[in-house]
Amino acid sequence: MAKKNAVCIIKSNPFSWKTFEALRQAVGMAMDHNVSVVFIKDGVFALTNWHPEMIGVPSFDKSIEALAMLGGKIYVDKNCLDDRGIVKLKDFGVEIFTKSEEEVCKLIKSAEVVLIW
Amino acid sequence: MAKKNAVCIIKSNPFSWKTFEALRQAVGMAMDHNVSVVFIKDGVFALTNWHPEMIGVPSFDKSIEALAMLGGKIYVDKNCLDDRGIVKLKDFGVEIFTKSEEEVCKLIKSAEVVLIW
Amino acid sequence: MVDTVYLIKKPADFPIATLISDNDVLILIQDAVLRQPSIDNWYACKEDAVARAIKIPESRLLDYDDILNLIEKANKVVVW
Amino acid sequence: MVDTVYLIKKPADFPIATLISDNDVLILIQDAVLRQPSIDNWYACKEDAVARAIKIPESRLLDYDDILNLIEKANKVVVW
Amino acid sequence: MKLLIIMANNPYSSDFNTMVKLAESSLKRKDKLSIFFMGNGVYCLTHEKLKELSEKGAKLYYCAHNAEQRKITPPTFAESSSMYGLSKLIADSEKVIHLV
Amino acid sequence: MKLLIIMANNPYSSDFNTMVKLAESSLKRKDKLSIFFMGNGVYCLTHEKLKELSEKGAKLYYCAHNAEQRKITPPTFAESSSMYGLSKLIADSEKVIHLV
Repeated sequence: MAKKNAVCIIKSNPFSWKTFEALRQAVGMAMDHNVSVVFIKDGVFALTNWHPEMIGVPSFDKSIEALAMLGGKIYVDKNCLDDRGIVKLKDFGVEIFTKSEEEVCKLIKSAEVVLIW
Repeated sequence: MAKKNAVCIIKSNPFSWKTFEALRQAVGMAMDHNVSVVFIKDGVFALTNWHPEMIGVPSFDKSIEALAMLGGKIYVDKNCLDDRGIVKLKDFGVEIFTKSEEEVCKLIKSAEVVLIW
Repeated sequence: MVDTVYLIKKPADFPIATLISDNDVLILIQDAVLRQPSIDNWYACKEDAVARAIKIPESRLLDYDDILNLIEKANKVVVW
Repeated sequence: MVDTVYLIKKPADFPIATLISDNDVLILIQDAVLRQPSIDNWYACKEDAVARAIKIPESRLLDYDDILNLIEKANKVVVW
Repeated sequence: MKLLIIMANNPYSSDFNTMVKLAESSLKRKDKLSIFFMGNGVYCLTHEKLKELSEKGAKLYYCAHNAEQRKITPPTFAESSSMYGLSKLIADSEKVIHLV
Repeated sequence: MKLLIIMANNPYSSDFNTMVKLAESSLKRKDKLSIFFMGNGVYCLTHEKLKELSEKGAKLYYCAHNAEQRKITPPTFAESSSMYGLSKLIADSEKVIHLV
Protein backbone atom coordinates (compact mmCIF):
# COMPACT_ATOMS: atom_id res chain seq x y z
CA MET A 1 0.00 0.00 0.00
CA ALA A 2 1.42 3.32 -1.10
CA LYS A 3 1.03 6.60 0.74
CA LYS A 4 0.37 9.18 -1.92
CA ASN A 5 0.37 12.93 -2.38
CA ALA A 6 -3.26 13.63 -3.07
CA VAL A 7 -4.71 17.01 -4.02
CA CYS A 8 -8.41 17.72 -3.83
CA ILE A 9 -9.45 20.79 -5.84
CA ILE A 10 -12.80 22.30 -4.92
CA LYS A 11 -13.85 24.66 -7.72
CA SER A 12 -17.65 24.52 -7.39
CA ASN A 13 -19.46 26.74 -4.92
CA PRO A 14 -20.40 25.03 -1.63
CA PHE A 15 -24.15 25.74 -1.83
CA SER A 16 -25.14 22.20 -2.72
CA TRP A 17 -23.98 18.82 -1.37
CA LYS A 18 -20.84 18.65 -3.53
CA THR A 19 -18.38 20.33 -1.16
CA PHE A 20 -19.77 18.35 1.76
CA GLU A 21 -19.05 15.08 -0.10
CA ALA A 22 -15.66 16.36 -1.31
CA LEU A 23 -14.53 17.08 2.25
CA ARG A 24 -15.84 13.77 3.52
CA GLN A 25 -13.74 12.13 0.81
CA ALA A 26 -10.69 14.23 1.75
CA VAL A 27 -10.99 13.24 5.42
CA GLY A 28 -11.16 9.56 4.49
CA MET A 29 -8.05 9.91 2.34
CA ALA A 30 -6.14 11.83 5.00
CA MET A 31 -5.96 8.67 7.11
CA ASP A 32 -3.61 7.08 4.55
CA HIS A 33 -2.28 9.86 2.36
CA ASN A 34 -0.79 13.36 2.35
CA VAL A 35 -3.89 15.33 1.49
CA SER A 36 -4.07 18.95 0.34
CA VAL A 37 -7.46 20.55 -0.22
CA VAL A 38 -7.39 23.62 -2.44
CA PHE A 39 -10.33 25.99 -2.86
CA ILE A 40 -10.36 27.84 -6.18
CA LYS A 41 -12.93 29.77 -8.28
CA ASP A 42 -16.41 29.77 -6.65
CA GLY A 43 -15.14 27.05 -4.33
CA VAL A 44 -13.65 29.79 -2.13
CA PHE A 45 -17.16 30.67 -0.88
CA ALA A 46 -16.82 27.53 1.27
CA LEU A 47 -14.50 29.46 3.59
CA THR A 48 -16.90 32.36 4.23
CA ASN A 49 -19.38 32.66 7.04
CA TRP A 50 -22.37 31.23 5.19
CA HIS A 51 -25.32 29.26 6.59
CA PRO A 52 -25.72 25.79 5.07
CA GLU A 53 -28.62 24.72 7.30
CA MET A 54 -30.79 27.55 5.86
CA ILE A 55 -30.76 25.87 2.46
CA GLY A 56 -30.97 22.25 3.57
CA VAL A 57 -27.29 21.43 3.23
CA PRO A 58 -25.28 19.95 6.12
CA SER A 59 -22.39 21.88 7.64
CA PHE A 60 -18.89 20.63 6.82
CA ASP A 61 -17.15 22.37 9.74
CA LYS A 62 -16.43 19.03 11.39
CA SER A 63 -14.79 17.72 8.22
CA ILE A 64 -12.51 20.76 8.05
CA GLU A 65 -11.47 20.19 11.68
CA ALA A 66 -10.95 16.46 11.17
CA LEU A 67 -8.93 17.10 8.03
CA ALA A 68 -6.55 19.42 9.88
CA MET A 69 -6.29 17.01 12.81
CA LEU A 70 -5.24 14.23 10.44
CA GLY A 71 -2.50 16.43 9.01
CA GLY A 72 -4.34 17.50 5.86
CA LYS A 73 -3.50 20.97 4.52
CA ILE A 74 -6.08 23.55 3.47
CA TYR A 75 -5.26 26.13 0.81
CA VAL A 76 -7.19 28.89 -0.88
CA ASP A 77 -6.35 30.74 -4.11
CA LYS A 78 -5.77 34.39 -3.17
CA ASN A 79 -6.84 35.75 -6.56
CA CYS A 80 -10.14 33.92 -6.40
CA LEU A 81 -10.88 35.49 -3.01
CA ASP A 82 -9.99 38.95 -4.33
CA ASP A 83 -12.10 38.51 -7.49
CA ARG A 84 -15.12 37.82 -5.28
CA GLY A 85 -14.42 40.62 -2.82
CA ILE A 86 -13.96 38.17 0.05
CA VAL A 87 -11.74 39.82 2.66
CA LYS A 88 -12.40 37.75 5.78
CA LEU A 89 -12.45 33.99 6.11
CA LYS A 90 -14.51 32.13 8.66
CA ASP A 91 -12.56 30.96 11.72
CA PHE A 92 -12.68 27.16 11.57
CA GLY A 93 -10.03 26.91 14.29
CA VAL A 94 -7.58 25.50 11.75
CA GLU A 95 -4.93 27.16 9.64
CA ILE A 96 -5.90 28.05 6.08
CA PHE A 97 -2.99 28.97 3.81
CA THR A 98 -3.42 31.41 0.93
CA LYS A 99 -1.62 30.55 -2.30
CA SER A 100 -1.00 32.27 -5.61
CA GLU A 101 -2.29 30.66 -8.79
CA GLU A 102 1.29 29.68 -9.61
CA GLU A 103 1.66 27.91 -6.27
CA VAL A 104 -1.65 26.09 -6.78
CA CYS A 105 -0.36 24.88 -10.17
CA LYS A 106 2.86 23.63 -8.57
CA LEU A 107 0.86 21.72 -5.99
CA ILE A 108 -1.24 20.05 -8.70
CA LYS A 109 1.81 19.25 -10.83
CA SER A 110 3.62 17.57 -7.95
CA ALA A 111 0.61 15.50 -6.86
CA GLU A 112 0.19 11.81 -7.65
CA VAL A 113 -3.61 11.86 -7.39
CA VAL A 114 -5.79 14.87 -8.22
CA LEU A 115 -9.53 14.87 -7.56
CA ILE A 116 -11.52 17.82 -8.88
CA TRP A 117 -14.91 18.75 -7.39
CA MET B 1 -60.57 22.21 -17.51
CA ALA B 2 -58.89 24.91 -19.49
CA LYS B 3 -57.07 24.42 -22.78
CA LYS B 4 -53.97 26.55 -22.56
CA ASN B 5 -51.30 28.03 -24.78
CA ALA B 6 -48.21 26.26 -23.54
CA VAL B 7 -44.67 26.95 -24.70
CA CYS B 8 -41.83 24.57 -24.01
CA ILE B 9 -38.40 26.15 -24.41
CA ILE B 10 -35.51 23.75 -24.87
CA LYS B 11 -32.27 25.63 -24.25
CA SER B 12 -29.99 22.82 -23.08
CA ASN B 13 -28.17 20.61 -25.54
CA PRO B 14 -29.83 17.24 -26.24
CA PHE B 15 -26.84 15.08 -25.28
CA SER B 16 -28.29 13.92 -21.97
CA TRP B 17 -31.79 12.76 -21.00
CA LYS B 18 -33.20 16.27 -20.55
CA THR B 19 -34.49 16.84 -24.08
CA PHE B 20 -35.94 13.34 -24.18
CA GLU B 21 -37.96 14.07 -21.01
CA ALA B 22 -38.89 17.55 -22.25
CA LEU B 23 -40.39 16.15 -25.45
CA ARG B 24 -42.20 13.39 -23.60
CA GLN B 25 -43.72 16.12 -21.45
CA ALA B 26 -44.63 18.19 -24.53
CA VAL B 27 -46.38 15.22 -26.16
CA GLY B 28 -48.43 14.61 -23.02
CA MET B 29 -49.47 18.25 -22.92
CA ALA B 30 -50.34 18.33 -26.61
CA MET B 31 -53.33 16.07 -25.92
CA ASP B 32 -55.05 18.90 -23.99
CA HIS B 33 -53.26 22.10 -24.88
CA ASN B 34 -51.89 24.20 -27.75
CA VAL B 35 -48.23 23.29 -27.45
CA SER B 36 -45.28 25.05 -29.06
CA VAL B 37 -41.81 23.63 -28.61
CA VAL B 38 -39.02 26.13 -29.25
CA PHE B 39 -35.36 25.15 -29.55
CA ILE B 40 -32.93 27.94 -28.61
CA LYS B 41 -29.23 28.20 -27.66
CA ASP B 42 -27.52 24.77 -27.52
CA GLY B 43 -30.99 23.22 -27.65
CA VAL B 44 -30.87 23.58 -31.45
CA PHE B 45 -28.43 20.66 -31.64
CA ALA B 46 -31.51 18.47 -31.05
CA LEU B 47 -32.52 19.07 -34.67
CA THR B 48 -29.23 17.91 -36.20
CA ASN B 49 -28.39 14.43 -37.38
CA TRP B 50 -26.75 13.24 -34.17
CA HIS B 51 -26.64 9.70 -32.75
CA PRO B 52 -28.18 9.38 -29.27
CA GLU B 53 -27.78 5.60 -29.01
CA MET B 54 -23.97 5.98 -29.22
CA ILE B 55 -23.92 7.77 -25.87
CA GLY B 56 -26.61 5.78 -24.10
CA VAL B 57 -29.46 8.23 -24.61
CA PRO B 58 -32.77 7.18 -26.19
CA SER B 59 -33.89 8.70 -29.49
CA PHE B 60 -36.73 11.23 -29.32
CA ASP B 61 -37.70 10.98 -33.00
CA LYS B 62 -41.00 9.30 -32.08
CA SER B 63 -41.85 12.15 -29.69
CA ILE B 64 -41.23 14.74 -32.42
CA GLU B 65 -43.55 12.83 -34.76
CA ALA B 66 -46.23 12.36 -32.09
CA LEU B 67 -46.04 16.04 -31.17
CA ALA B 68 -46.67 17.11 -34.76
CA MET B 69 -49.49 14.57 -35.15
CA LEU B 70 -51.22 16.02 -32.08
CA GLY B 71 -51.02 19.51 -33.59
CA GLY B 72 -48.01 20.72 -31.63
CA LYS B 73 -45.75 23.24 -33.38
CA ILE B 74 -41.96 23.00 -33.50
CA TYR B 75 -39.85 26.14 -33.80
CA VAL B 76 -36.13 26.83 -33.87
CA ASP B 77 -34.32 30.13 -33.31
CA LYS B 78 -32.59 31.01 -36.59
CA ASN B 79 -29.78 32.99 -34.90
CA CYS B 80 -28.91 30.09 -32.64
CA LEU B 81 -28.54 27.79 -35.65
CA ASP B 82 -26.33 30.34 -37.42
CA ASP B 83 -24.17 30.90 -34.34
CA ARG B 84 -23.41 27.18 -34.28
CA GLY B 85 -22.84 26.84 -38.02
CA ILE B 86 -25.79 24.49 -38.40
CA VAL B 87 -27.05 24.74 -41.98
CA LYS B 88 -29.07 21.55 -42.40
CA LEU B 89 -31.70 20.15 -40.07
CA LYS B 90 -32.49 16.47 -39.77
CA ASP B 91 -35.61 15.36 -41.66
CA PHE B 92 -38.05 14.23 -38.96
CA GLY B 93 -40.89 14.10 -41.48
CA VAL B 94 -42.55 17.02 -39.72
CA GLU B 95 -42.44 20.75 -40.37
CA ILE B 96 -39.95 22.76 -38.31
CA PHE B 97 -40.44 26.51 -38.45
CA THR B 98 -37.52 28.92 -38.08
CA LYS B 99 -38.16 32.04 -36.01
CA SER B 100 -36.26 35.20 -35.19
CA GLU B 101 -35.39 35.99 -31.59
CA GLU B 102 -38.11 38.64 -31.65
CA GLU B 103 -40.71 36.11 -32.76
CA VAL B 104 -39.60 33.67 -30.06
CA CYS B 105 -40.07 36.43 -27.47
CA LYS B 106 -43.57 37.15 -28.79
CA LEU B 107 -44.44 33.48 -28.49
CA ILE B 108 -43.26 33.37 -24.88
CA LYS B 109 -45.06 36.61 -24.00
CA SER B 110 -48.38 35.39 -25.37
CA ALA B 111 -48.18 31.99 -23.65
CA GLU B 112 -50.09 31.07 -20.50
CA VAL B 113 -47.68 28.38 -19.41
CA VAL B 114 -43.94 28.40 -20.14
CA LEU B 115 -41.73 25.45 -19.28
CA ILE B 116 -37.98 25.89 -19.72
CA TRP B 117 -35.67 22.90 -20.12
CA MET C 1 -49.44 45.09 -12.62
CA VAL C 2 -46.85 42.38 -13.08
CA ASP C 3 -46.90 40.49 -16.35
CA THR C 4 -44.28 37.75 -15.93
CA VAL C 5 -42.26 36.74 -12.87
CA TYR C 6 -38.96 35.24 -13.96
CA LEU C 7 -37.21 33.04 -11.41
CA ILE C 8 -33.48 32.96 -12.22
CA LYS C 9 -31.47 30.05 -10.83
CA LYS C 10 -27.92 30.46 -12.16
CA PRO C 11 -25.56 33.46 -11.98
CA ALA C 12 -25.96 35.72 -15.00
CA ASP C 13 -28.19 33.21 -16.79
CA PHE C 14 -30.80 35.79 -17.74
CA PRO C 15 -33.57 35.41 -20.31
CA ILE C 16 -33.12 36.87 -23.80
CA ALA C 17 -32.76 40.61 -23.14
CA THR C 18 -35.61 41.67 -25.44
CA LEU C 19 -37.93 39.37 -23.51
CA ILE C 20 -37.89 41.45 -20.34
CA SER C 21 -40.28 44.38 -20.34
CA ASP C 22 -41.04 47.01 -17.69
CA ASN C 23 -43.96 44.98 -16.40
CA ASP C 24 -41.82 41.93 -15.73
CA VAL C 25 -39.94 41.13 -12.55
CA LEU C 26 -36.76 39.09 -12.17
CA ILE C 27 -36.28 37.19 -8.92
CA LEU C 28 -32.83 35.72 -8.29
CA ILE C 29 -33.00 32.42 -6.44
CA GLN C 30 -30.42 29.74 -5.57
CA ASP C 31 -26.91 30.54 -6.92
CA ALA C 32 -28.24 33.37 -9.09
CA VAL C 33 -27.92 35.61 -6.01
CA LEU C 34 -24.12 35.49 -6.46
CA ARG C 35 -24.18 38.08 -9.29
CA GLN C 36 -26.44 41.12 -9.43
CA PRO C 37 -28.01 42.12 -12.74
CA SER C 38 -27.58 45.53 -14.34
CA ILE C 39 -31.27 45.99 -15.09
CA ASP C 40 -33.59 47.64 -12.60
CA ASN C 41 -36.62 45.47 -11.91
CA TRP C 42 -35.00 42.65 -9.94
CA TYR C 43 -35.35 41.11 -6.49
CA ALA C 44 -33.62 38.26 -4.74
CA CYS C 45 -34.83 35.41 -2.56
CA LYS C 46 -33.91 36.57 0.94
CA GLU C 47 -33.16 33.13 2.34
CA ASP C 48 -30.96 32.16 -0.62
CA ALA C 49 -28.97 35.41 -0.32
CA VAL C 50 -28.61 35.34 3.49
CA ALA C 51 -27.65 31.64 3.47
CA ARG C 52 -24.84 32.43 1.01
CA ALA C 53 -23.78 35.52 3.02
CA ILE C 54 -24.28 37.68 -0.07
CA LYS C 55 -24.97 41.33 0.67
CA ILE C 56 -28.00 42.62 -1.22
CA PRO C 57 -29.93 45.80 -0.28
CA GLU C 58 -32.83 44.95 2.06
CA SER C 59 -35.29 46.59 -0.36
CA ARG C 60 -34.41 43.98 -2.98
CA LEU C 61 -35.01 40.98 -0.71
CA LEU C 62 -38.19 38.91 -0.82
CA ASP C 63 -39.11 36.03 1.49
CA TYR C 64 -40.97 33.03 0.11
CA ASP C 65 -44.35 34.53 1.05
CA ASP C 66 -43.52 37.70 -0.88
CA ILE C 67 -42.44 35.61 -3.86
CA LEU C 68 -45.68 33.62 -3.86
CA ASN C 69 -47.73 36.82 -3.50
CA LEU C 70 -45.98 38.28 -6.54
CA ILE C 71 -46.48 35.05 -8.49
CA GLU C 72 -50.18 34.98 -7.62
CA LYS C 73 -50.69 38.54 -8.86
CA ALA C 74 -48.63 38.07 -12.04
CA ASN C 75 -49.97 36.68 -15.31
CA LYS C 76 -47.45 33.88 -15.24
CA VAL C 77 -44.25 32.61 -13.70
CA VAL C 78 -41.30 31.32 -15.72
CA VAL C 79 -38.32 29.54 -14.18
CA TRP C 80 -35.62 30.47 -16.67
CA MET D 1 6.43 11.24 -22.48
CA VAL D 2 3.08 12.44 -21.26
CA ASP D 3 2.97 14.04 -17.82
CA THR D 4 -0.72 14.69 -17.15
CA VAL D 5 -3.78 13.68 -19.18
CA TYR D 6 -6.57 16.17 -18.59
CA LEU D 7 -10.08 14.95 -19.38
CA ILE D 8 -12.28 17.98 -20.09
CA LYS D 9 -16.04 17.51 -19.75
CA LYS D 10 -17.64 20.92 -20.39
CA PRO D 11 -17.21 23.31 -23.33
CA ALA D 12 -14.38 25.77 -22.75
CA ASP D 13 -13.99 24.69 -19.11
CA PHE D 14 -10.22 24.37 -19.32
CA PRO D 15 -7.79 24.14 -16.40
CA ILE D 16 -5.89 27.23 -15.28
CA ALA D 17 -3.82 28.18 -18.34
CA THR D 18 -0.46 28.14 -16.56
CA LEU D 19 -1.15 24.56 -15.46
CA ILE D 20 -0.86 23.09 -18.95
CA SER D 21 2.69 22.38 -20.10
CA ASP D 22 4.02 20.90 -23.34
CA ASN D 23 4.10 17.43 -21.82
CA ASP D 24 0.42 17.49 -20.93
CA VAL D 25 -2.46 16.38 -23.12
CA LEU D 26 -6.04 17.62 -23.12
CA ILE D 27 -8.76 15.18 -24.14
CA LEU D 28 -12.21 16.63 -24.75
CA ILE D 29 -14.97 14.25 -23.68
CA GLN D 30 -18.76 14.60 -23.34
CA ASP D 31 -20.05 18.12 -24.22
CA ALA D 32 -16.51 19.54 -24.25
CA VAL D 33 -16.28 18.38 -27.89
CA LEU D 34 -18.69 21.20 -28.82
CA ARG D 35 -15.93 23.86 -28.69
CA GLN D 36 -12.35 23.36 -29.84
CA PRO D 37 -9.49 24.85 -27.81
CA SER D 38 -6.91 27.26 -29.20
CA ILE D 39 -3.93 25.42 -27.73
CA ASP D 40 -2.19 22.67 -29.68
CA ASN D 41 -1.90 19.50 -27.61
CA TRP D 42 -5.55 18.39 -27.57
CA TYR D 43 -7.56 15.38 -28.68
CA ALA D 44 -11.23 14.50 -28.51
CA CYS D 45 -13.11 11.34 -27.60
CA LYS D 46 -14.13 9.98 -31.00
CA GLU D 47 -17.44 8.47 -29.85
CA ASP D 48 -18.49 11.64 -28.03
CA ALA D 49 -17.71 13.77 -31.11
CA VAL D 50 -19.31 11.45 -33.67
CA ALA D 51 -22.43 10.97 -31.51
CA ARG D 52 -22.88 14.76 -31.40
CA ALA D 53 -22.20 15.07 -35.15
CA ILE D 54 -19.32 17.46 -34.42
CA LYS D 55 -16.66 17.61 -37.12
CA ILE D 56 -13.16 17.25 -35.70
CA PRO D 57 -10.08 16.29 -37.78
CA GLU D 58 -9.56 12.51 -37.73
CA SER D 59 -6.01 12.99 -36.41
CA ARG D 60 -7.46 14.54 -33.23
CA LEU D 61 -9.87 11.70 -32.49
CA LEU D 62 -9.16 8.98 -29.93
CA ASP D 63 -11.29 5.94 -29.19
CA TYR D 64 -11.61 4.68 -25.62
CA ASP D 65 -8.72 2.22 -26.07
CA ASP D 66 -6.45 5.05 -27.22
CA ILE D 67 -7.54 7.15 -24.25
CA LEU D 68 -6.75 4.35 -21.79
CA ASN D 69 -3.38 3.72 -23.45
CA LEU D 70 -2.51 7.38 -23.05
CA ILE D 71 -3.68 7.37 -19.43
CA GLU D 72 -1.60 4.28 -18.68
CA LYS D 73 1.56 5.85 -20.09
CA ALA D 74 0.99 9.24 -18.40
CA ASN D 75 2.07 10.10 -14.87
CA LYS D 76 -1.50 10.90 -13.89
CA VAL D 77 -4.98 11.63 -15.15
CA VAL D 78 -7.09 14.57 -13.99
CA VAL D 79 -10.75 15.00 -14.84
CA TRP D 80 -11.02 18.79 -14.76
CA MET E 1 -54.12 30.10 -5.80
CA LYS E 2 -53.96 26.74 -7.52
CA LEU E 3 -50.23 26.11 -7.74
CA LEU E 4 -48.44 23.28 -9.52
CA ILE E 5 -44.75 22.58 -8.96
CA ILE E 6 -43.08 20.25 -11.47
CA MET E 7 -39.95 18.75 -9.91
CA ALA E 8 -37.50 17.10 -12.31
CA ASN E 9 -34.32 17.33 -10.26
CA ASN E 10 -32.82 15.08 -7.57
CA PRO E 11 -33.15 15.62 -3.79
CA TYR E 12 -29.49 16.73 -3.44
CA SER E 13 -29.95 19.65 -5.84
CA SER E 14 -30.68 23.29 -4.97
CA ASP E 15 -34.05 22.79 -6.66
CA PHE E 16 -35.04 20.47 -3.82
CA ASN E 17 -34.62 23.22 -1.22
CA THR E 18 -36.49 25.67 -3.46
CA MET E 19 -39.32 23.18 -3.89
CA VAL E 20 -39.62 22.47 -0.16
CA LYS E 21 -39.56 26.13 0.85
CA LEU E 22 -42.04 27.25 -1.83
CA ALA E 23 -44.30 24.31 -0.94
CA GLU E 24 -44.25 25.06 2.81
CA SER E 25 -44.97 28.71 2.20
CA SER E 26 -47.71 27.87 -0.28
CA LEU E 27 -49.42 25.48 2.16
CA LYS E 28 -49.30 28.12 4.90
CA ARG E 29 -51.24 30.54 2.69
CA LYS E 30 -53.84 27.82 1.99
CA ASP E 31 -53.04 27.38 -1.69
CA LYS E 32 -54.28 24.30 -3.47
CA LEU E 33 -50.83 22.82 -4.07
CA SER E 34 -49.88 19.93 -6.34
CA ILE E 35 -46.33 18.67 -6.89
CA PHE E 36 -45.48 16.44 -9.84
CA PHE E 37 -42.24 14.42 -9.80
CA MET E 38 -40.67 13.33 -13.08
CA GLY E 39 -37.22 12.41 -14.47
CA ASN E 40 -34.60 12.47 -11.70
CA GLY E 41 -37.26 14.19 -9.60
CA VAL E 42 -38.68 10.75 -8.75
CA TYR E 43 -35.57 10.22 -6.59
CA CYS E 44 -37.21 12.75 -4.22
CA LEU E 45 -40.06 10.32 -3.55
CA THR E 46 -38.15 8.46 -0.84
CA HIS E 47 -37.08 11.66 0.98
CA GLU E 48 -38.67 12.10 4.43
CA LYS E 49 -39.62 15.73 3.67
CA LEU E 50 -42.28 14.53 1.23
CA LYS E 51 -44.34 12.80 3.87
CA GLU E 52 -44.39 16.07 5.81
CA LEU E 53 -45.58 18.04 2.77
CA SER E 54 -48.24 15.44 2.06
CA GLU E 55 -49.51 15.58 5.66
CA LYS E 56 -49.70 19.36 5.47
CA GLY E 57 -52.01 19.05 2.45
CA ALA E 58 -49.87 18.95 -0.69
CA LYS E 59 -51.08 16.55 -3.38
CA LEU E 60 -48.13 14.55 -4.70
CA TYR E 61 -48.00 12.86 -8.11
CA TYR E 62 -45.24 11.09 -10.00
CA CYS E 63 -44.52 9.77 -13.47
CA ALA E 64 -44.86 6.00 -12.98
CA HIS E 65 -42.68 5.34 -16.02
CA ASN E 66 -39.76 7.34 -14.59
CA ALA E 67 -40.14 5.73 -11.15
CA GLU E 68 -40.11 2.22 -12.60
CA GLN E 69 -37.14 3.07 -14.80
CA ARG E 70 -35.20 4.22 -11.71
CA LYS E 71 -36.43 1.26 -9.63
CA ILE E 72 -37.98 3.52 -7.02
CA THR E 73 -40.74 2.21 -4.76
CA PRO E 74 -42.94 5.28 -4.33
CA PRO E 75 -44.66 5.91 -0.98
CA THR E 76 -48.41 5.33 -0.77
CA PHE E 77 -49.16 9.01 -0.10
CA ALA E 78 -47.96 9.88 -3.64
CA GLU E 79 -50.23 9.14 -6.60
CA SER E 80 -49.07 7.26 -9.68
CA SER E 81 -49.53 9.35 -12.81
CA SER E 82 -48.16 9.98 -16.32
CA MET E 83 -47.32 12.78 -18.73
CA TYR E 84 -50.99 12.84 -19.64
CA GLY E 85 -51.86 13.19 -15.96
CA LEU E 86 -49.43 16.11 -15.80
CA SER E 87 -51.26 17.70 -18.72
CA LYS E 88 -54.54 17.57 -16.72
CA LEU E 89 -52.82 19.11 -13.69
CA ILE E 90 -51.53 21.95 -15.88
CA ALA E 91 -55.06 22.54 -17.14
CA ASP E 92 -56.32 22.81 -13.56
CA SER E 93 -53.55 25.08 -12.25
CA GLU E 94 -53.29 28.85 -12.23
CA LYS E 95 -49.50 28.95 -11.98
CA VAL E 96 -46.83 26.39 -12.84
CA ILE E 97 -43.31 26.41 -11.35
CA HIS E 98 -41.01 24.16 -13.34
CA LEU E 99 -37.84 23.02 -11.52
CA VAL E 100 -35.41 21.10 -13.71
CA MET F 1 -2.95 -1.08 -15.22
CA LYS F 2 -4.72 -0.87 -11.89
CA LEU F 3 -7.50 1.60 -12.62
CA LEU F 4 -9.95 3.14 -10.17
CA ILE F 5 -13.04 5.04 -11.34
CA ILE F 6 -14.83 7.11 -8.72
CA MET F 7 -18.42 7.72 -9.81
CA ALA F 8 -20.31 10.47 -7.98
CA ASN F 9 -22.95 11.31 -10.59
CA ASN F 10 -26.37 9.81 -11.34
CA PRO F 11 -27.09 7.22 -14.08
CA TYR F 12 -28.86 9.79 -16.31
CA SER F 13 -25.76 12.00 -16.55
CA SER F 14 -23.14 12.04 -19.32
CA ASP F 15 -20.69 10.75 -16.69
CA PHE F 16 -22.59 7.46 -16.65
CA ASN F 17 -21.91 6.84 -20.35
CA THR F 18 -18.26 7.83 -19.89
CA MET F 19 -17.94 5.46 -16.94
CA VAL F 20 -19.52 2.52 -18.80
CA LYS F 21 -17.44 3.02 -21.97
CA LEU F 22 -14.14 3.48 -20.10
CA ALA F 23 -14.95 0.46 -17.93
CA GLU F 24 -15.77 -1.78 -20.90
CA SER F 25 -12.62 -0.75 -22.71
CA SER F 26 -10.55 -1.18 -19.55
CA LEU F 27 -11.88 -4.69 -18.95
CA LYS F 28 -11.13 -5.66 -22.56
CA ARG F 29 -7.46 -4.73 -22.07
CA LYS F 30 -7.36 -6.84 -18.88
CA ASP F 31 -6.90 -3.96 -16.46
CA LYS F 32 -7.54 -4.53 -12.78
CA LEU F 33 -10.60 -2.28 -12.60
CA SER F 34 -12.39 -1.01 -9.49
CA ILE F 35 -15.36 1.37 -9.53
CA PHE F 36 -16.39 3.23 -6.38
CA PHE F 37 -19.88 4.77 -6.18
CA MET F 38 -20.52 7.71 -3.84
CA GLY F 39 -22.90 10.66 -3.53
CA ASN F 40 -25.54 10.59 -6.28
CA GLY F 41 -23.37 7.90 -7.88
CA VAL F 42 -25.04 5.33 -5.64
CA TYR F 43 -28.18 5.81 -7.77
CA CYS F 44 -26.24 3.90 -10.45
CA LEU F 45 -26.23 0.77 -8.26
CA THR F 46 -29.67 -0.33 -9.46
CA HIS F 47 -28.85 0.14 -13.16
CA GLU F 48 -28.70 -3.12 -15.15
CA LYS F 49 -25.38 -2.11 -16.78
CA LEU F 50 -23.60 -2.65 -13.46
CA LYS F 51 -24.32 -6.34 -13.31
CA GLU F 52 -22.76 -6.66 -16.75
CA LEU F 53 -19.61 -4.82 -15.68
CA SER F 54 -19.37 -6.93 -12.55
CA GLU F 55 -19.71 -10.15 -14.55
CA LYS F 56 -16.96 -8.99 -16.90
CA GLY F 57 -14.61 -8.62 -13.93
CA ALA F 58 -15.00 -5.08 -12.54
CA LYS F 59 -14.89 -4.84 -8.75
CA LEU F 60 -17.72 -2.58 -7.57
CA TYR F 61 -17.76 -0.72 -4.23
CA TYR F 62 -20.10 1.86 -2.76
CA CYS F 63 -20.26 4.27 0.14
CA ALA F 64 -22.74 2.56 2.47
CA HIS F 65 -23.57 5.86 4.14
CA ASN F 66 -24.63 7.49 0.84
CA ALA F 67 -26.64 4.42 -0.19
CA GLU F 68 -28.52 4.33 3.10
CA GLN F 69 -29.15 8.08 2.96
CA ARG F 70 -30.71 7.66 -0.52
CA LYS F 71 -32.61 4.52 0.55
CA ILE F 72 -30.97 2.42 -2.16
CA THR F 73 -30.84 -1.37 -1.80
CA PRO F 74 -27.47 -2.19 -3.37
CA PRO F 75 -27.09 -5.41 -5.39
CA THR F 76 -25.09 -8.26 -3.84
CA PHE F 77 -22.34 -8.07 -6.49
CA ALA F 78 -21.32 -4.62 -5.18
CA GLU F 79 -19.33 -4.39 -1.96
CA SER F 80 -20.29 -2.12 0.93
CA SER F 81 -17.50 0.33 1.73
CA SER F 82 -16.75 3.80 3.12
CA MET F 83 -14.58 6.87 2.52
CA TYR F 84 -11.84 5.01 4.36
CA GLY F 85 -12.29 2.06 2.01
CA LEU F 86 -11.97 4.49 -0.91
CA SER F 87 -8.70 5.71 0.57
CA LYS F 88 -7.33 2.13 0.49
CA LEU F 89 -8.46 1.72 -3.13
CA ILE F 90 -6.64 4.93 -4.05
CA ALA F 91 -3.49 3.58 -2.39
CA ASP F 92 -3.73 0.41 -4.47
CA SER F 93 -4.48 2.09 -7.83
CA GLU F 94 -2.10 3.40 -10.46
CA LYS F 95 -4.61 5.80 -12.00
CA VAL F 96 -7.78 7.41 -10.64
CA ILE F 97 -10.58 8.79 -12.85
CA HIS F 98 -12.92 10.98 -10.82
CA LEU F 99 -16.37 11.53 -12.36
CA VAL F 100 -18.51 14.05 -10.49
